[in-house]
Amino acid sequence: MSIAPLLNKVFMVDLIKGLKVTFKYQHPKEVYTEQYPLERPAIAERYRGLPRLNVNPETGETLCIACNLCATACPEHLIVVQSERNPATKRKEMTSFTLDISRCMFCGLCAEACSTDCLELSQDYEFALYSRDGFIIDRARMERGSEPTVYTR
Amino acid sequence: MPQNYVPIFLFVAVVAIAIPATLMIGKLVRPNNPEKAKLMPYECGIDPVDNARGRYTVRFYIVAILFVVFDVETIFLFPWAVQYRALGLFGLVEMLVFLAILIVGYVWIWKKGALEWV
Amino acid sequence: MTDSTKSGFYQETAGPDQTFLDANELVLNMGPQHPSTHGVLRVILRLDGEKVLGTECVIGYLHRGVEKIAENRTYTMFNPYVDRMDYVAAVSNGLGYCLAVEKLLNIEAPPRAAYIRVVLTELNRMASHQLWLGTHALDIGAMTPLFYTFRDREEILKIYEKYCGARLTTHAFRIGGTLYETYDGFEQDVNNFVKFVTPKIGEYEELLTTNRIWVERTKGVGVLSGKDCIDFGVTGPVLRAGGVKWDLRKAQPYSMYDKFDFEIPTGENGDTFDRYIVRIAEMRQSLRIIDQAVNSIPAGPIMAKVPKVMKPAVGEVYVSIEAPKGELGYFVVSDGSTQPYRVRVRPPSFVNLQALDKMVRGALVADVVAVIGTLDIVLGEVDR
Amino acid sequence: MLDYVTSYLHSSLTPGQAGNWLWALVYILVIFAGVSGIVIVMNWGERKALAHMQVRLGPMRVGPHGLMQPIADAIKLLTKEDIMPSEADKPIFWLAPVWVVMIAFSVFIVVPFGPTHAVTDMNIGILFMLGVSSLGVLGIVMAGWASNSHFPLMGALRSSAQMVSYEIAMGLAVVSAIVMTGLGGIGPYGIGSGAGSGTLSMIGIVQAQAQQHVWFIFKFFPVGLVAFFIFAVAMIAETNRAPFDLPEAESELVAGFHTEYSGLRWSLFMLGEYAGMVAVSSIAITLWLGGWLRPFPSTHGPAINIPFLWEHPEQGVVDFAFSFAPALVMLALAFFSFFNAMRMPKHPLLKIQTIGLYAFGLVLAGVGLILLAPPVRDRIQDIFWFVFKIACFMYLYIWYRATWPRYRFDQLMKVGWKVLLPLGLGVLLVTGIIGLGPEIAAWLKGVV
Repeated sequence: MSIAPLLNKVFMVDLIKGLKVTFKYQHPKEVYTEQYPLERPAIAERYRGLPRLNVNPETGETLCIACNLCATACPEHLIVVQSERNPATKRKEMTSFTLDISRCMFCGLCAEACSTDCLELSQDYEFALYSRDGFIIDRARMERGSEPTVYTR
Repeated sequence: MPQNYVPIFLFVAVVAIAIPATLMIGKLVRPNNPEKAKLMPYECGIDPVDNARGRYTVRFYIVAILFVVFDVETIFLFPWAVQYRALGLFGLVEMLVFLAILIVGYVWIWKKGALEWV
Repeated sequence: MTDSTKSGFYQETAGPDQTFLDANELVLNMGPQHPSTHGVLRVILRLDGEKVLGTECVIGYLHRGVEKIAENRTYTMFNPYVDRMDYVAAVSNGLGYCLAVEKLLNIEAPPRAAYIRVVLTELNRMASHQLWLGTHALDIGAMTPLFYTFRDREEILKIYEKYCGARLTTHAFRIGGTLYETYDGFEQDVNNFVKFVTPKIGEYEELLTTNRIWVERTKGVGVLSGKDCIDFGVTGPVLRAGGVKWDLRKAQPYSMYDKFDFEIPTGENGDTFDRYIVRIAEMRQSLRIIDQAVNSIPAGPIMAKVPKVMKPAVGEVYVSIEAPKGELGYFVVSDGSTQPYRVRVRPPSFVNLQALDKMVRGALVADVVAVIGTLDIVLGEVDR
Repeated sequence: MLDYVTSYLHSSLTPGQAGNWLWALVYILVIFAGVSGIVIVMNWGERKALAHMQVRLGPMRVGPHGLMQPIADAIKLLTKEDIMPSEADKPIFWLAPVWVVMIAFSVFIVVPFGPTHAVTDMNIGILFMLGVSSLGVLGIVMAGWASNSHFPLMGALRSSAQMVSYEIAMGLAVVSAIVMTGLGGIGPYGIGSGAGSGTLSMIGIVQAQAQQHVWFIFKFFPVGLVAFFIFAVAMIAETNRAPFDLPEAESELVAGFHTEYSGLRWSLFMLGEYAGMVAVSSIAITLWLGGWLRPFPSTHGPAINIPFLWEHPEQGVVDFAFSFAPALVMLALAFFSFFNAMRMPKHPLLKIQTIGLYAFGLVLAGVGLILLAPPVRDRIQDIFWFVFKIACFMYLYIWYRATWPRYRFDQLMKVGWKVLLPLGLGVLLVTGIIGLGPEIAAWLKGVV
């Protein structure tokens, strides 16, 4: 063994090098974690969160034309769209829309299939619930859209 | 001085009261719902294969025997260390002879492979 | 599972010269609920004290029937499912599947899409290796590298979130290209990441590479020579650590990998330390590829002309890519309908796991966790 | 009765020596509470320091900066269901944690926090400490065996083999320090060759260092340092801490010998482990780092005499400066918590926590101010330095745990038997030969 590695071994340079790294990171400004409810993470624009049904902002009417493409596109068959033909306009109108988000994998295929930009994945990510019943969401809930949780004491 | 040793018994008495007392207090407040699966020994979620009280590899016993030899050696060194100045050169030589005998044994067990594990 | 323990299973694994239940033998269940089997792997160990006499892997605790699901989904609908096999390298899984179906449909992703795919897959390789390094170091007892690697991996996940809206199971690619155009500042983000992470890799090395405990724990442990690797069908960094210069990105370039300049790091002894060194070197090579790719993304469309309803001609294809863990292959059979007749996945973890018994026989219990860590298995992929 | 109580206050003996059982009991209770307090602080400190080394924050929710976390944990563990495996050996399963705690605390009977601040001072003090602390392994073996489960059994066997292996190296290092205690007198060959005899008493060892004007870590440099190094490695192994934490190696043995323990019993093991860490650290401090002595114990500086503030004619300006250390440390901690309280995010949810942190800072500042007062300042010196050194050791334990991987079992035994044992023998021989250097030289002269 040549002299330099031997000295390194005897004086434990390898171990001290590691100690240096951990010591350096003790500085509070290196802390990477967030205090979640106080600091909320920045959500990207394209985030695929809770699905939402868009409405026409002026009239408040739904954009859905009940074409059923989303229900067809869903790999898990979670979407059920019910529609009725309106005798006056001769158009199909959506009567109910349910989605089981407990099994949803947020792949976004439904939103891609939607031809009117009605169904969209919103940036809402806080929808934990205490029971499974609440996971089957209906049209009203989906049109209301994102409901950020507010923490109070 | 014998009175120096009395606090040991005082201490043991204090601990012998305090710790079981804590355990008793715990018994009053904690729930107790035993269940078969809970009382099973932990085996990574699998039913235990056999009893854990079988015979075990002999290497650990070798370590135990070696420990006895060398720890007794250390114990013999203590009186010499205390009277080291008084015994002087004679004591040092005597101790070197004693250690030499042990070192021969140490080298022998090393060569014999008693310190190897695999 | 408990039945197998009573059906004479152990007698079968005992060698001819060892009688089972000889006084010194201890049968120990490692897993499925064990901190270092990287999921729900169950390894049954036969021990003599601390020495491993033999192992048996029991898998299937995470079986979800992904291959069967594929037979009831259209080609597009199956795409998100492949992300859930090797969930730490979801993008690579998606790339493999998309390439397979594209070959079946006889289309090719446009160059811009291919470049974006390369950037994201190499980022994914970084992320996968970082996660491997953290958990492997944790298995060997160093807890801190885990937090450093996760912190740095987070930057990759942020890029994913901005690009396609999900962090882990990304569903980033579509058959025929990519769905998403790069967002504003994508190049900047990736370049910043490369700059940010390069010194961090040096830091991981400072903590581990020369550390005498780490070296002692990994050198000469779990040796798997190049020949053994080939015999077992083991691929990826494990194979390269055995000294075999085999990387599908070079051997059969896909998705424009032949346009980039990078090296295949190899080891010599095929032990745990070499695998560590190879993966660290691969991280650096990945950064090189990312650097080249992200600064030369060509303009153009990101999606090839794909029929709305995919009905590939009757036939079968096998397409394999170099996933972070090894060769990830998709064998897709079409019967001419909208749904695949059969999809078979060749997962690298599953194949690599076979070598476990050979690597740990005669080693100590602590080596078993080191070897499981170094194989870099993901149980989602082993069990599918 | 009152005489009995007050007579001790003026004595310069430990309660055990004075034969004063009342005060012995008081000291025992204080040590019991004090060590538990150190364990609680250590519990919090370890989580925070470890977290910061790992770029995390650690406990932040229970109390300001998680200050109440140990209390919350204690309540949680107290109210947690206690599970005893059905096939466990019940009496032994019950006894094991009690035994571990009892042994870990018993060691503190002879730990000298100051010249008189020990429960008792035995003439075999260090032998008592080594002997009693090595009984701890019995509790671990009991726990592993009684659980009737594979992982605890393996953990217990590993633990016993590991602890007995490092016991030897530890003993050899201690002997070399004991040899040094006898080198103080002035004899025919100059300083260090007198006929004084060594001592095994803990207080005697520190007094020997004071008399020789050197901490034994610097004696015969680097011999003392090497002996201390051997002890330091062995002591980490003895207490099952990283990188020698094999008995409870969580990645291999899940939790080692206490896999089957839960709730309060488990917490007793933790209490025992941390108390054991404090115990072996205090052995190291007593033997090599000058016990209650402050740094540079023999440097006094020019004598000064300030009325009402400093009236020790025999002590100098350096003593005066060092006497402020306890108060300064407390005030620094107080400043630190004020600083952190100011940096707390302004948020209604954090109002109580911010106020709590200010209050905590105030308490610390109050203690610091009390420590400034001359009579308190003089009396607290020795205890402060001892505890300060313990704190440094605790930090090192945490730091090692955060940084290094874990040894494998055979490598651990290799380090113990093939590195530390020969090294310990070598250090002992070198100490012996250097210690008798003048005599050997004289003898050689006679021969030649």
